Amino acid sequence: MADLKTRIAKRCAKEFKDGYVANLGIGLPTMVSSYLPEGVHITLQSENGFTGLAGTCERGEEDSEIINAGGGYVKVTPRVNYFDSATSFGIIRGGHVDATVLGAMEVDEKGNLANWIIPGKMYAGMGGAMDLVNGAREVVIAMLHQQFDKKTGASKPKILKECKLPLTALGVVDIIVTEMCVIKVTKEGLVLTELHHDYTVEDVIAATEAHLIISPDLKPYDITE
Amino acid sequence: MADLKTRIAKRCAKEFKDGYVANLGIGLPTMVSSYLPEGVHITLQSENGFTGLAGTCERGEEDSEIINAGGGYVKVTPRVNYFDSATSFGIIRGGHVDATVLGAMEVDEKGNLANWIIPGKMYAGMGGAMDLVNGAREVVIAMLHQQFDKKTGASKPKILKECKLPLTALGVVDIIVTEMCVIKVTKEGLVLTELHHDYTVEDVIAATEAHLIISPDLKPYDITE
Amino acid sequence: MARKMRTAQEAIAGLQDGMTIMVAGFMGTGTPEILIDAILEKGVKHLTVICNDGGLPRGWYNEYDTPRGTGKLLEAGVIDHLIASHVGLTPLVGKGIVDGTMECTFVPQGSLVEKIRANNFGLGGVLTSTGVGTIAAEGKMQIEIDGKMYLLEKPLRADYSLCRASVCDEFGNFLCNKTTKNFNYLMAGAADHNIIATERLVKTGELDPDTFQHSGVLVDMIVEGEKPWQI
Amino acid sequence: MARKMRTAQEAIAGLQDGMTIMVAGFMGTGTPEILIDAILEKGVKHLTVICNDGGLPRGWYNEYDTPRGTGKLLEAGVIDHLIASHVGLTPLVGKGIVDGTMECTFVPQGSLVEKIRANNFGLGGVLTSTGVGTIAAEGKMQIEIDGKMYLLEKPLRADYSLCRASVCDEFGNFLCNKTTKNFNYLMAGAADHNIIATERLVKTGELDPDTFQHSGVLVDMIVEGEKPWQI
Repeated sequence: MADLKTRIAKRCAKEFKDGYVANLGIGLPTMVSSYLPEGVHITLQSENGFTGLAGTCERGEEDSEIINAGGGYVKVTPRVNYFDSATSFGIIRGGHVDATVLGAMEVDEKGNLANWIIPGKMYAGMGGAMDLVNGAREVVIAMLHQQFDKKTGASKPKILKECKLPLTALGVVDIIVTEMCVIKVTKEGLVLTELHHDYTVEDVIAATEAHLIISPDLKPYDITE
Repeated sequence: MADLKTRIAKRCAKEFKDGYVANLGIGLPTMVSSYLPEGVHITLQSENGFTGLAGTCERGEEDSEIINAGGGYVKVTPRVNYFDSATSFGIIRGGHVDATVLGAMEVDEKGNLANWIIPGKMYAGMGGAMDLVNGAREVVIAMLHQQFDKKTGASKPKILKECKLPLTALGVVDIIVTEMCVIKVTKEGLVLTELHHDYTVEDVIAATEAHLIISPDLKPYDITE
Repeated sequence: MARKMRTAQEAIAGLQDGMTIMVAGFMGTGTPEILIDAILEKGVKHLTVICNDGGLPRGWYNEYDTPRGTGKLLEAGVIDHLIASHVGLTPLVGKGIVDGTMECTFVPQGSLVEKIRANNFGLGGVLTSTGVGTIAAEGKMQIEIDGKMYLLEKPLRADYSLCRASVCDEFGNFLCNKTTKNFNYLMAGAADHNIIATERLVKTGELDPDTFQHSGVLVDMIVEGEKPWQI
Repeated sequence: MARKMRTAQEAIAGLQDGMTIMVAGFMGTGTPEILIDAILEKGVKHLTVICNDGGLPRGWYNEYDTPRGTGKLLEAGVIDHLIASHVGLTPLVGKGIVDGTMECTFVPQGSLVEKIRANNFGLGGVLTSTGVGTIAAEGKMQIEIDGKMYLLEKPLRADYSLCRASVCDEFGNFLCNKTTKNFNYLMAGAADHNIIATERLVKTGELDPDTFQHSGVLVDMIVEGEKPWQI
């Protein structure tokens, strides 16, 4: 599982160009910054109000005036710049964040995204997620291809014909990176563009509820493991 | 004429309370700050981006980084605070300016104001005038009661039933101070509340096109000359 | 000159049961604790609170931590209605909703920012694509412009705003260090009564005016005595 | 890291006849003169210029003064369309309108600010009561909310924004002294290509980050060599 997540993070990292400003969700997405290609340096934005996030603090290193969007104490780079929440969300909504990498509960054929609430269960609020996916120039979904149910041991698709959960946003997803493959969201629908050598196209189709267009130019999953 | 303008400025100054933030138009309105009642200290806002305007500079005193809204080099008070134009107009539009004093070409019974353009003549643009009269809590019009025509020697009313010139804003004027009187704009119409001892009520009515309600509590023009 | 200095008690003297307050800060960081403490001491109840989140719960980072900011108000049960973007760190909100003791309205963070700014800066509202097609659009006017759909986000008002400065002068010009800025530069001025609690108070004119990042015109009352958070 | 340092010529190399530019500054103060000079040197024509005003005309304060900022572009006759709030100091605009050599659109200053900010910050527009019932309302959508009428002010876009910093670091974090802030903190980021000309350039990390008042994320290119205005 950890290996699969590392694989996904490595592939996501390939989406970044030198100089990108990026906002990474918690968990798997945060791992992406560890696998940037050589020569690619990015600036990480934290929606509570700064660019120049460097990483989490060890105990004893904390500065009580520097937290990230999760409320944790963090380290910053020399080019850190602090601003208020209006500027922070102006940066996010105004297209000044080049890419965001986020997890998802569901994605569908139209690039609709659901990743903030499961009705009936307790929910936390959307925070800045709706703003991020609407504003960032490229929205990368990084996730395991299917949802594993611990009770039943069964897996069920997360890439659907149509999202069932309440949406985070309409038609915002650009690319989906899973352990199996890379899928691009186009006007024609979901296009399978890269396939990991552990899987066949049929494996991917079986694990996906949405209709997949198989790219005539289908390539191997683009990382060196 | 200079005496009349001084009179108007002195009367306008009575509208200010200690601690007020004010924005004064050029010309007569600027004179108001020289006649503040004892114990009344105000903060002057300049719409290009600061509060704490103190006065114009003599030659040799100029700081090339400190200008007022008219583009002139000015002095500032110790409590000066500089900000960008978004904050400046946020302060203006958000009701954080307690009072503005402005001249007018025309005012009418509904408190409509025209003071920015005379069609056919070259015009300069509204600058921040439309924002100021919409945003300031109290809009004080300081002007000579009538328009004097140098060619014909005739005077014609500026306080009209209905403005003829293109408007600066609808229903924004709170009080009109002229050399003759003080007029308050109410829902019922224009109410004559103070009369200068040089004039009779009939003089004011003759110099005014708009219908005037004479306050049952009509008082003498409230300044000591 | 009308002076703005107050004790915390004086500053919130007019705060009554049922009123609406804006609490600056992001998960407690940048929240004026001495004003929150004064509210609890006064015993005000049934508040509507506009805050990015629910602050922090007791023992969040260290086991001896008190709750922080809005988290204190949650623990005391004095919030009837919370308007926030994220409350994942404060389970008391979820519990309050289930128990029926409080209501919570979620607003996307960027929209929350603009709604507060709109009230502060006199706008009738702003149009945003954030939330279109989601439950965040419920009850909001939708406007299509040039083929794109937007939600109209209207201003949010409050009786009091509670902000925190790192340094403030006696006129109310202030600045906030590092990530304590967050909502402090937006909420100051956005309520009918705007209070700044400051760590450091300086005399007017003592510092270079450009040191300050926000305008004292937007501040009505200043309270000394805010302390850095001890980790 | 992708470097942002450019010469003035390199920074505006992509600027073509007929493009739209935002020029920061207020009556010349806070306008990046070295970028304006580079535009004239390159000979770009038929520009649409978004600026608070027309800059300053020749000899405005001292008889030896050159025009300032947008005033230089006016004198050179390279503006087809000016979008501004006030041009009372620059008679060349009025002359251009009468002669039919240029067009001028007046926008209330506070609305101009918000239209630029809306483009920078991804809003579909803002609602303001400023201009309701005036000729500034012509052609604008009007929306009534809770019994009050508002104008919808839509975003203003541009190909390039030309801003001026007093101090800027190599990442583009910057600050503007005193009244030179004006439109600089709004226009940086509001165009497709955003250029800062700075008086002083510092290395990244050389100054306390909180010294800067605006974010380098909004800056694409940085040019050294801006000079203080000589009175």
